[in-house]
Amino acid sequence: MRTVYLDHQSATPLLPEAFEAMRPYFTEYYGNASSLHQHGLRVREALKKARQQQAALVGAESDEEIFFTSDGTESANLAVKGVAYANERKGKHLVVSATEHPSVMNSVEFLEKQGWTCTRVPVNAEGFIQLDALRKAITPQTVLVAVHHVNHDIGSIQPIHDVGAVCAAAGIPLYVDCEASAGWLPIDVRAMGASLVSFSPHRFYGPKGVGVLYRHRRARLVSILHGGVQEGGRRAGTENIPAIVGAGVAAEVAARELSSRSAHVARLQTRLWDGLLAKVPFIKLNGPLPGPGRAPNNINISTEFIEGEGQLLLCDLHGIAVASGSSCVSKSLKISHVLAAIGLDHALAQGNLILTLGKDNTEADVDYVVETFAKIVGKLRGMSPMWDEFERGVIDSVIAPRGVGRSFSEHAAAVSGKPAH
Amino acid sequence: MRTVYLDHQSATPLLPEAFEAMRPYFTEYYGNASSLHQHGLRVREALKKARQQQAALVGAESDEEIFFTSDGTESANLAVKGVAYANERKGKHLVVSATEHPSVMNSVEFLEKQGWTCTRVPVNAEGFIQLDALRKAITPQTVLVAVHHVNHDIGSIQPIHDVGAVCAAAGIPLYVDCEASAGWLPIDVRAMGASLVSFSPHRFYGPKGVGVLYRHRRARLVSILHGGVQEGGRRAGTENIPAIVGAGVAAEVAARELSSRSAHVARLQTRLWDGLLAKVPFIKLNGPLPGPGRAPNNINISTEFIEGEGQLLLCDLHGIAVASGSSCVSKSLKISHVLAAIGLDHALAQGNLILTLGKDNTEADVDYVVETFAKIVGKLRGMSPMWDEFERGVIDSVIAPRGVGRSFSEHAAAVSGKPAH
Amino acid sequence: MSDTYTLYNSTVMDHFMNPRNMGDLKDADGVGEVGAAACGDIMKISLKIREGRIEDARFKTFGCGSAIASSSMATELIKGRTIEEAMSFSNQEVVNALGGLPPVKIHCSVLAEEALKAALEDYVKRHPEAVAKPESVPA
Amino acid sequence: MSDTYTLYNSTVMDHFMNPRNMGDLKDADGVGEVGAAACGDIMKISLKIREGRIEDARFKTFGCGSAIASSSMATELIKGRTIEEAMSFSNQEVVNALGGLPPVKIHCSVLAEEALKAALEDYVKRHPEAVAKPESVPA
Ligand SMILES: Cc1ncc(COP(=O)(O)O)c(C=O)c1O
Ligand SMILES: Cc1ncc(COP(=O)(O)O)c(C=O)c1O
Repeated sequence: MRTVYLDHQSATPLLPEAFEAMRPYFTEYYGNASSLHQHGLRVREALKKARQQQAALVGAESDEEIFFTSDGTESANLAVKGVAYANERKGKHLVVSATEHPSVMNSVEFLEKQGWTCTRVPVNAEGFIQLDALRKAITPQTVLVAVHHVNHDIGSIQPIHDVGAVCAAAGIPLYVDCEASAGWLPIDVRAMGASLVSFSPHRFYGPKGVGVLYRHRRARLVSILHGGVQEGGRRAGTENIPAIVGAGVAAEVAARELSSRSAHVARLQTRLWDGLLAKVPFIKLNGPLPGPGRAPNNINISTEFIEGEGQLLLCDLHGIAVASGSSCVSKSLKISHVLAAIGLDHALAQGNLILTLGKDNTEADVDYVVETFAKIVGKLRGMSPMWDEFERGVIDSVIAPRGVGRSFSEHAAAVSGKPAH
Repeated sequence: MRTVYLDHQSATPLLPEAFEAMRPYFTEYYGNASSLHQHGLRVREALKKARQQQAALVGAESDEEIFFTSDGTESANLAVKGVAYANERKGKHLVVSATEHPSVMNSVEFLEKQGWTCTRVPVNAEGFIQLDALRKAITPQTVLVAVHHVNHDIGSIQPIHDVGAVCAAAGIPLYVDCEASAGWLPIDVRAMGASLVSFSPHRFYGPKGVGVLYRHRRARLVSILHGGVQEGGRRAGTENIPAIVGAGVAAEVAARELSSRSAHVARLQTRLWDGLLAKVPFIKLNGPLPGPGRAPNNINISTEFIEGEGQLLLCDLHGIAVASGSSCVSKSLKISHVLAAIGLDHALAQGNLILTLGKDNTEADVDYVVETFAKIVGKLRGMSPMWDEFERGVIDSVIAPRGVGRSFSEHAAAVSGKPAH
Repeated sequence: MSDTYTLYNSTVMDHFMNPRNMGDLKDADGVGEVGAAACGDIMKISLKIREGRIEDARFKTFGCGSAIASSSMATELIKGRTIEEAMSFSNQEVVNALGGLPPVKIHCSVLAEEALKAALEDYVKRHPEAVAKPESVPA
Repeated sequence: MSDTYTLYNSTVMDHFMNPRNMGDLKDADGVGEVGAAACGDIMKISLKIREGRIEDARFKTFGCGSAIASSSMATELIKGRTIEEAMSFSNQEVVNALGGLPPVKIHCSVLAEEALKAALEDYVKRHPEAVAKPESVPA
């Protein structure tokens, strides 16, 4: 059986050259970077080089603007809470886009419990932040604006330079979560006007166990994990040197191969969506069309009348690894808040699948996925009462309405006695 | 030149078998544990096994009581803040020993800024917590007592079962930082009466990038890094699977070899201290004598009339890696708060050196260290105005007073115009 | 499936991949369709009932793997039972027969129970005489 | 020291490992001993002064590597200078001559400057005539 990995937003394999670079730091150069002897001093040099490699990837002025954390989540927590706590006396209001990753959203919710307030700026149906609403959201109490570069679920590339201009005009620091773009789209922290930028090398073939936070040297930021004085006092804890070294190599390679990798996945992206659209009736692309508005590695689809987990499991049994934003897939039984924020019908959100391409995927992979997925949809629709009811004219399609029958949501509400949302 | 690594409290080399276990998880089994497909499910199994290995090391009832973080610092932050926030409505008072690691101390300080209060329970001259003072420190508002198992600087083994009994009688959850003991001393979380226990496998030949937190299933604990629902919702962020797998192997090996490793380093510890005492005049062991009150891998000495960083650097130039709690070594220019807490004279704190043994050290290593260190002391004393002034009777020794001359501290205050403390 | 990792145990996976009694029953005597407000799943069970006994059962499910497996297993379990027996059917039977479900998925088995009960109710509405219980023994 | 990693640059390391002018001066004309309240270091500089010029200098230091190197370098730098020149000696000279110190260690060079000034003051106290400046030009 062919195996096709289409879940690069969840994990990527480590680059062999990154692994080779890491190897000696496990058993040979195992020192603690805080130590003043050979073993410590040697890894300090490695740490400095790794900082330079990350700085180069995102156009930071100096390696001193790069801080290492344990992952993208911690970087996001540090950016949001670290700026909020640092500016507490100035004001306690935050502005975020409605489709930020949970690591931002839930950090904000935590701060709300501690007395901060937050405005969530809506996005349009394609997932783009509404700049007018952003402008209006900023108050004299605002101390941070957080808008991600690319949405992790639907691939929308935010108009981040415009967002940066709005923040610059208002004099508010901007934090840009670049987890879904770093390594795939060019990033220039200065052109973005960003005071803080976070990302995770494990999204571009680096190792797990390390996240990056860029901080402009004038942005105020305090530590959220307290202890020793590692990372300039902004992140206590023994540095994960091997991972940091590997992440540096991954960043260097990503910078070098960025345009070829992106062009490659962009070609596959178009082929994938075109193929699915041709082979699977009642299917919808969530987020912008492939092109300048969408990350080149992401396809997010909703297939009507069937649910996402079943699609995911059957894909897996056919060797295809994908993700889903359906409520059945999430432990909280809620659909992805991103799909809710773009106003996607609940029925379509239930039938959601996220396919993310990588540098090693091929056209043959894509063709296999299209063909296999069409069969899977057929099988699941054969089991679905909704498909049957659609065919019998009891309910209508959301994607291509025929004007016959009630909506899926009305139907679901009727049979469950409660609204489906 | 012989090289002798005597800084095992800062870092240990990774076990080759742990490295081998980790290897496939970098490039082959690279899935995200949250994914529902093959790649995710496979690493979930690895994660479960790794939890069982940690649970076995500390006698936890179930692997569901084990949470993975990024390091010991994060585990300590999670234990302190996670319990404080979870019990906020019950009370806002914490009790900690005065010699906790900065990751605990600084977490507490952060909470103090947010309205909590904290009582720091003093220790005696050997670093043991004063149980009467602990008992008195607990109030109806107390929601957490934090007492470490072994002190990281001076190796004192706290009377943790007595501490546990005090907490149990008061009905207050006890958090025990076992970073300096795990893998070296037997730990039984239940016998300790601990609700929370933290430690870091990188202290017993596991990889960097992973910390462990044990939480008794009835202890209330909320997340401090917010985002996804990893680690049962108590630690968001992509799991560092390779490190977690390696840490599991390290825990298994540590459990198996614990008594032989401990017996080995205990023998070297005695040899080291006996040797130093015989060869170096005016030297003091900080913390308890080698024996049941002291961790078997730690020697903490103060050598009078000379400063610690110079000792450390000269040791390094002779191939010997050690640490120091002297103020010149810390970035904050402060002596270790542990040395302050045991009431060590400032002059002796300045001359501090921490030597921590490991399983691969040998008797020949120890003998080389003793011999070399005696020479280093001679060289530095030759450069020291204090040694000269001691010889001329201007100042007296703290370690072996002759009743001639003023104290070092008086002298330092006189020449600096300000008190040395 | 030898070295395949699965989200559910092998029984659940088997019922998901090879569902039993999938489909509709022509001229069903009772049909129940229910939805789970929590997750949005929808399940439909159709029954053929002869002489107070469930002769045949079919399901259709819009939902996750464990929802499909739960409805498959539920239809297997209830075939041959009397209406009375079926009325006291509990989701726990489904869970046990499946060899367990992840905690977050237990509600799928509840949905199967509800779909079955809804189908029975539909049958009873159409055949009130079926529950007249002439032979019931006083408690 | 080829593939040795060092905390300080090679000049600092050299002055730490092979300190110049270490020791005391018999019959010194001026001795200064100062302490840094911040870190607890103590530095002592002894001077031999002939005809208004520093003929010889020695140091003893209780302190870290950079404190030892700073005092070594300071004694090197000031030998041969006139008292007046030495009076305007600044720690920055030490830092420059050492090729830089880590930010947190700059205070070591300040201590060297202070020890030198204290030694000069001691000399001046003993020899007030030395600073009568008969030839000084009006500003
Ligand atoms: C946009 C975005 N931000 C933050 C994160 C969290 O990063 P990590 O998984 O490295 O903790 C993710 C993870 O997928 C993400 O997609
Ligand atoms: C007692 C103690 N607690 C906590 C820590 C912090 O752990 P880590 O270095 O893994 O962040 C240390 C580190 O040395 C320690 O000794």
